[in-house]
Amino acid sequence: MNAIFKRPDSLTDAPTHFCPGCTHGIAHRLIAEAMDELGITDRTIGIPGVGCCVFLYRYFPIDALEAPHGRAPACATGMKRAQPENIIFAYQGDGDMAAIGTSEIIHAANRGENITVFFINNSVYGMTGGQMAPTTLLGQQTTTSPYGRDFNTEGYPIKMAEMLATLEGVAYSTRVALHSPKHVNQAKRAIRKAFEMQINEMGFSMVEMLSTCNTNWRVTPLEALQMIEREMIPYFPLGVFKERTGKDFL
Amino acid sequence: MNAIFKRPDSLTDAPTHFCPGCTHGIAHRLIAEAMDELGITDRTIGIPGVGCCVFLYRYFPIDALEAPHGRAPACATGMKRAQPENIIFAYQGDGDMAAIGTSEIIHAANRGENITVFFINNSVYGMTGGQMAPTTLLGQQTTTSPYGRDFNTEGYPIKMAEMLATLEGVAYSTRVALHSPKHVNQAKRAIRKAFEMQINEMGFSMVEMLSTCNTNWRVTPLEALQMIEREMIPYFPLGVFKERTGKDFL
Amino acid sequence: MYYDVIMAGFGGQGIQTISQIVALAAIRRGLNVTFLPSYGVEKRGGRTNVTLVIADEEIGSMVTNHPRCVIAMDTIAVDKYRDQVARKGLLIANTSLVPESMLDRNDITPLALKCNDEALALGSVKLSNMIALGAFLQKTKILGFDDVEAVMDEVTPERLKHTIPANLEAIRRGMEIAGNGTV
Amino acid sequence: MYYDVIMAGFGGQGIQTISQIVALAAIRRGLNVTFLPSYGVEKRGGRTNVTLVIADEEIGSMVTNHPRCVIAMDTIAVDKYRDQVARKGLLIANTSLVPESMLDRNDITPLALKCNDEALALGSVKLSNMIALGAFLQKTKILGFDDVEAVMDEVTPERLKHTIPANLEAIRRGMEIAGNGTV
Amino acid sequence: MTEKKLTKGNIALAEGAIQAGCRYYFGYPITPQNDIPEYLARNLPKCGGTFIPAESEIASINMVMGASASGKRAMTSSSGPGISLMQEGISYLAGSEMPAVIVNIMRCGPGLGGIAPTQGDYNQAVHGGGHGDYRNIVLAPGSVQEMFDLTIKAFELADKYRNPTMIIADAMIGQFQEPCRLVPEKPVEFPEKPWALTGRRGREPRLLKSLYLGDYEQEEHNLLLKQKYDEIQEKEVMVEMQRLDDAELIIIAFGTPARVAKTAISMAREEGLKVGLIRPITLFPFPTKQIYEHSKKAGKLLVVEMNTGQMVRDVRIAAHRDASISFYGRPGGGFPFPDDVLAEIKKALDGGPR
Amino acid sequence: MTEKKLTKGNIALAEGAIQAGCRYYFGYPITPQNDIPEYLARNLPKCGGTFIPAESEIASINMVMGASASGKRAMTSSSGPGISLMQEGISYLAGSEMPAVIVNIMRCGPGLGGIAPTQGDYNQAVHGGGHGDYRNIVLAPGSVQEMFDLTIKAFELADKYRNPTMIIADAMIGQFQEPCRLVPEKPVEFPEKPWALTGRRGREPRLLKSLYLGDYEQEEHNLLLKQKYDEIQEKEVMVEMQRLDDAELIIIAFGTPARVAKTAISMAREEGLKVGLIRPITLFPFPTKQIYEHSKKAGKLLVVEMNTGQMVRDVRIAAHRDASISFYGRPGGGFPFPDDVLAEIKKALDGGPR
Amino acid sequence: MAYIVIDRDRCKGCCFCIEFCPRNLIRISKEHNKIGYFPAEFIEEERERCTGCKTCAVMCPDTAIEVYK
Amino acid sequence: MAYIVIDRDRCKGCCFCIEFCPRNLIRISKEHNKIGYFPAEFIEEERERCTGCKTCAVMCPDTAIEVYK
Ligand SMILES: Cc1ncc(C[n+]2csc(CCOP(=O)(O)OP(=O)(O)O)c2C)c(N)n1
Ligand SMILES: Cc1ncc(C[n+]2csc(CCOP(=O)(O)OP(=O)(O)O)c2C)c(N)n1
Ligand code: SF4
Ligand code: SF4
Ligand code: SF4
Ligand code: SF4
Ligand code: SF4
Ligand code: SF4
Ligand SMILES: [Mg+2]
Ligand SMILES: [Mg+2]
Repeated sequence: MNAIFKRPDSLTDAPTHFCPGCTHGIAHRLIAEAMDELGITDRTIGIPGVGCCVFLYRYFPIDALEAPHGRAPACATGMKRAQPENIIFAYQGDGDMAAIGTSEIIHAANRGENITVFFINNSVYGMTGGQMAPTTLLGQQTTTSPYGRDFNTEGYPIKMAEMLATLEGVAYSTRVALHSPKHVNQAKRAIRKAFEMQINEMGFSMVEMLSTCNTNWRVTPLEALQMIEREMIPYFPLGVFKERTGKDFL
Repeated sequence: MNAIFKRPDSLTDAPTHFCPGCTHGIAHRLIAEAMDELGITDRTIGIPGVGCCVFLYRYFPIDALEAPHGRAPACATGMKRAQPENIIFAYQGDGDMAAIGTSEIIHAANRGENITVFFINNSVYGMTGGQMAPTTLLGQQTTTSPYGRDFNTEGYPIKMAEMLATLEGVAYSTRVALHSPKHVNQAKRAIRKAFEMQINEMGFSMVEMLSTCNTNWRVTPLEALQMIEREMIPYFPLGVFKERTGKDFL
Repeated sequence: MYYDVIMAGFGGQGIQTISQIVALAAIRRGLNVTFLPSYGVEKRGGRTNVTLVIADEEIGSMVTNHPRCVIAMDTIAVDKYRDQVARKGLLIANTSLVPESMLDRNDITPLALKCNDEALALGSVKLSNMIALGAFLQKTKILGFDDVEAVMDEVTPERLKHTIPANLEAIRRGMEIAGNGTV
Repeated sequence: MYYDVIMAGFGGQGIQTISQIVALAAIRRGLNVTFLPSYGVEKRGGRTNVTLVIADEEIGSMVTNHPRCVIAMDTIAVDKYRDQVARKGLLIANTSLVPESMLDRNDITPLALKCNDEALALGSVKLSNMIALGAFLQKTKILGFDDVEAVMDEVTPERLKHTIPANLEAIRRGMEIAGNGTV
Repeated sequence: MTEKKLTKGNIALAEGAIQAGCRYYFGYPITPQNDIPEYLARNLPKCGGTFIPAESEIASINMVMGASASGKRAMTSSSGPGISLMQEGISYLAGSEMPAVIVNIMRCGPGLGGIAPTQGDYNQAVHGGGHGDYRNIVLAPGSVQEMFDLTIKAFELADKYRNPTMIIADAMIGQFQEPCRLVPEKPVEFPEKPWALTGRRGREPRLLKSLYLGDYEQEEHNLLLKQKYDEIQEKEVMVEMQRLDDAELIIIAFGTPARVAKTAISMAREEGLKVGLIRPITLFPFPTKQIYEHSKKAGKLLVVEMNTGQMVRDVRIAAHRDASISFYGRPGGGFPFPDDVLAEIKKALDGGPR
Repeated sequence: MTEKKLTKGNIALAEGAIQAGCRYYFGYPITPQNDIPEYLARNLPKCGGTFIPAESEIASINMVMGASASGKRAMTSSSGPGISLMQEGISYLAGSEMPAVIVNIMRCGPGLGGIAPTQGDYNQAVHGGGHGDYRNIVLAPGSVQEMFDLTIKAFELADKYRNPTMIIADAMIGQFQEPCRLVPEKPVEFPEKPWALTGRRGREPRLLKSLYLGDYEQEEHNLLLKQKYDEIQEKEVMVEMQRLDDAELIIIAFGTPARVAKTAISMAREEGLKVGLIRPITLFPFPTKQIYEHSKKAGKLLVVEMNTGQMVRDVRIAAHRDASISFYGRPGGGFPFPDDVLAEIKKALDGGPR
Repeated sequence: MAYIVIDRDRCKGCCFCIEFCPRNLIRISKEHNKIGYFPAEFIEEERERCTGCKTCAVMCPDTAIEVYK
Repeated sequence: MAYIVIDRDRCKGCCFCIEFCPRNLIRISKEHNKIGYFPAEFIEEERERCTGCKTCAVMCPDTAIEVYK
């Protein structure tokens, strides 16, 4: 019998440091599979943000640059300009992209940098122990919103995929989720498409993935999956918010 | 005979440092008139960004805080939280708001801070000698886009009023222009409305004003006015992008 | 009077609890205490170490590499701290999990204590930390049973209050074993 | 050989032009030069000051508060720099704009030069800077007319090349007046 | 006597802020100081205060600026990378003479570094950091009690001198627990703030700024600031000194290394070695005079830091010129144990470099 | 001999970058250094380079990081406030051992300050700045020619040591003009970069990072960095020394004050006063040995800076302990004229404080 | 009917008032003012034609114009 | 027909595979693995019921499952 599903070549043997059931792990595998399928592993450079994704280089057998928190899009800009022949991706959490790195992501997107950004939205700062993020849901309790996020003082969760889609330089902006087999397969296609946008020099591509942080949500891994469906998707609708089909910006 | 138009009380006697024909001056007068009409001068605190507006405190007889470049919305946040009974406004250029201060403006807006921001979009960094801003028009030559802004490498001009309007916390986001009597009168109404939003505790209000920088555009003051009509408005459409009519966000 | 002890094991073994008990009891006795949870880079990985220093004078260092006592609740802990125990010091090892052969230093007092087994005998493996605590009290004499009993209520969260009697009994059992010299 | 001069006036008086001419001519002669435009905080306000130091050795300071010469093209310039001129130094003042009464130091050589009037006489008030330059050459002798003539082409932008002959004439006129001692 | 509670350093600091009357906290998380914002997120609302989980450290320091300009006590806290991002803001606070308390629970650097304790940011806090000629007041707590007490002191000093005040503590001081009295030793001082921006009602408008463009205006401003710093140096030095009377060697250390040194000194004394301690509590102002006087007598100094050598430069400058100075440094999360320090003591007493 | 052109300091620096092979510039405008980006915006595209008008200084330094990680020569430039914002990024560059050239054309601070020339950022560049135990290589040009030559040197040193290298010059050095040879003195060196991230094709993956979490990993890393800095200190000092043979007083200054000092020294010598000059060209590595040796002989030092006293601390540490040190500082855009310095020379020779 | 007063020394001669006055009642002065600009001046001769429409004042960036009616 | 192989020591026992296997062919093991978790294990007894649908593998966050057919 043959293996019809095995670990992709673009994933190393290293066991992940993620908490049990953390869907960061699924995102990693999907990216690895996409690199395999597109045959780009040899020429891909990854730039993790700071967050639970920071050890990205342990898991992908590719060149990697550890960017300062939030600055991966700026690092990717410098890198892609310096080596346009290679594929550059950034991998950011919601603290990294939607909080401290707001400016860098918006301007990289607005310039239409030909890079790909994977964005793990788990509605908290996972790595530092589950503090409130700009993406935290209304009413959600975190260590820094102990009484639940209140829009009167903290505003509404920010929708990155939608906001970025308003920018001319963006070729592809989509939101997917990682909580069910169907959604994971969708996510896979989105990741592939995002890489293809870069390969075809269409401009900036971004895939937002709704992801779990069961540890900081203080629920079981399975409950966390359900919370994506039940609490996140109603506020963060899935879909493609922008997709360039030709170099129509020219 | 009676004066039917005179210098508003909320403008000091100081002659401005602006270049001849710079419409920053018109914006200043409109703000002063609005403060007069609303009777808020005594309880208004102004926070200039860094740019040609930095001497704001010379012209308005009000308390003022000189914020670091781009950070006026964060300073205003801290200030308004500390003294909600007072009226706090920031006054920013396009370098200040749309470049270095991108993150601060977006998050102040997203939190729905009950502050007012006046935004002078003159498509260049005026104070430092006319370098390219994120709002610089395509093809526009500046000292750092000597061959004209090219969307392939620098992206499209960023539309702040539209982008901010997408955020839930925003009560009022509008774009006006300062190049003709009709437009100046419209601008005046927008400025008043923005202050009223704050007075009525509706949340974040922002007025983007298309303004001239004839010095760095290297044209005469009158030509500069025409360029607003001919070149800026087609790309930066005027209008109200968001206006909350009740506290409907509650 | 000066005493330092490192208590180490994996998460869930109740290391934090017994070190809190000792710290509080010492404070009640008017002693100075420093309580240092896992320092350095050991953040993830589910291990717990606490360094406690107890003294009647001002306490300088809250770190120590030659503690007078180590309570090691599993093999990794013994491995890491056995060689650090000060000469003539005390090594209490949970030999329900640790092979006795590991306690092979002859310039210290090793106390092989089958904490899990003893705890199980008292009804729950969760009492193993209390067994160790009892032995610690007995061997070091820096605190008495009463001192510990007096703070049990304070350190025990509401939902666990009912476990106090069992805990006290386990402490007594630990003292007993250690007292008997049943090594 | 060491010489320092401050040239000052308001924007449009051609201060930058004549200081560039002097600087370049000096360089062509193999001399060292430093050229310091308005320094410090005077950014806006339309004033121009240039400090030029010319020497045959290495130049240390590019700032000077006792220049051997000041060329002051208007009242503000005289006001600011008159007292700084080194003793026995030279003050060339554009007395078309500056009241002669202001040149009231007797430990320096004041040269009252009606630059605007002389320039106008030659056809354009724009030549006033060249009149001053001529006087400077004549009085200081650190550069000759030929030195200056040789660099005129280089410093003159294309669209103004046609003004070179008039400029040279104005320089000659300035030299003449200064040579005559018509103070 | 008020009861002492076993308290974590970071918590003592956060509670100290509340008791100092700080009602505005703005911050962005970073290990190993998250206890501080987490505690304040829970407790500030209870006393009518405001906690904003800011989008970044840059926003945090500027929100602090806004609240501080309003005449309110405001604070932020962070660690290494976050503190670096605040340097522009801190320089502005200094330039416009606004009070603010900034806490750095130090972790390893450079770069992302690690989360282990260090003292690698001494220079940043005490000398470098932001641009321009300015100084932070810098306090270095050495115990949980001081995390509480010095936080109150930090607010008082910041207000008194209208100057940013930093509290720097290695992560160990932030993370360990000790019995702590959680009430102020004496009533908290609240200086008047006749400069605060509160709306001009019935008075002249006020202005807080740092831009000076007039001829020599900026120089004057810098010299006035310098005067203020000199006054702070004159009046505000805090230092702990132990066993100096007969000391032939003085250890100079702050934070955790000072505590370790105390133990090492006891060990040394037991062996008959005459060793004392100078522990700077204020890093700026630095206990220059104290070090000078005592180094003259003792002759030998041993500086112990959790870095590759930063405060040692200040000691060199402060010390009597004949004093010989040794240095023992453990950077990057390595820390000295008492017997390491004892060994260094012996080395230093046996000679040691100038 | 190649012809010298009257060139502005900032332009010489920008042209130096191009000739050093720098093809990537990322920056955000700030006075008084705008000539640099403006020149490069015009000229980089002509040689196939990339100029991005970045949205901020933070973006700039991180774009530099991305280009530098790619093995390319990259640069940014700014002044005071902008440089403060880069401190996190600079610390990361140091921590992950990436080369980069960062230019600070210094204006007044603190805060917004003014646009006049100062040397108020000495400490930030040389000691403080970002978090963690690291050093920048710091070059201080004293002439337009050095603005050109040292820019090339900066790229070479940055690559050689995989370390961020700063060029700091007061605004006067950036703004004034002098004849300058705009071709390199010798062929530009391009070290191999076997660490560059270029896609793993046919080799093991590479990694650039600054996070070390393993036990003692970070300490080892810090000690290795320290070793590197020691090596730089050993090998790379650049210093100009004048008239030291018989000097009884040595002026120590860099940048504009050093030039002013030269004139003052000539004046002093004319009056028979025996004064010499040590001008550090590298601020880190600092010419410690040179200062030590010569101060031993001369006995008196006068440090002149355009700030309230920053480098003077390094001089104090470097100097022989018997040397007496005076300081003359003009902060905030005030600068010393030659006769001011002459007056200080006389004061110092007449005694002057330790 | 109406008239305007221009603060000569505040005016920077940008010509906006001149451009926008519907009745062409403003011109540039021949003398420069204290701050070195050639300011706008109301054409007193045609004073009676001024409608007091305020257009000039509305456009003045230096708020140098007062309108009386 | 098909079967899966679970890398015991990579598995962290999150139960996703168990939850999503349409045929309930996976369960939690009674012994913990090297890294201290109780890993998932394929119910070998019912091996022939596995369709090779890969659902388990698709959901595994630790890529601990290989599917053979
Ligand atoms: C400048 C700076 N500020 C703060 C931190 C601390 N920090 C590390 S990761 C992180 C947030 C992580 O959250 P997110 O980006 O959402 O990633 P996640 O762990 O949730 O996947 C923070 C605040 C840092 N490393 N640097
Ligand atoms: C951190 C920092 N970076 C750069 C500058 C320099 N700077 C001052 S104003 C300005 C831009 C001004 O442009 P804008 O905000 O559009 O205002 P304008 O002058 O055009 O009205 C810049 C870049 C600064 N002061 N601080
Ligand atoms: S903390 Fe949250 S995001 Fe991070 S690995 Fe654990 S579950 Fe995943
Ligand atoms: S530079 Fe431009 S924006 Fe600034 S005052 Fe002049 S015209 Fe106005
Ligand atoms: S008020 Fe109207 S009519 Fe009168 S001068 Fe002004 S613009 Fe002209
Ligand atoms: S609009 Fe105002 S500034 Fe412009 S010319 Fe008229 S009066 Fe003068
Ligand atoms: S392949 Fe399908 S049927 Fe087989 S074990 Fe996995 S989920 Fe179950
Ligand atoms: S999904 Fe993977 S990690 Fe989770 S229980 Fe199954 S095999 Fe283990
Ligand atoms: Mg997250
Ligand atoms: Mg602008």
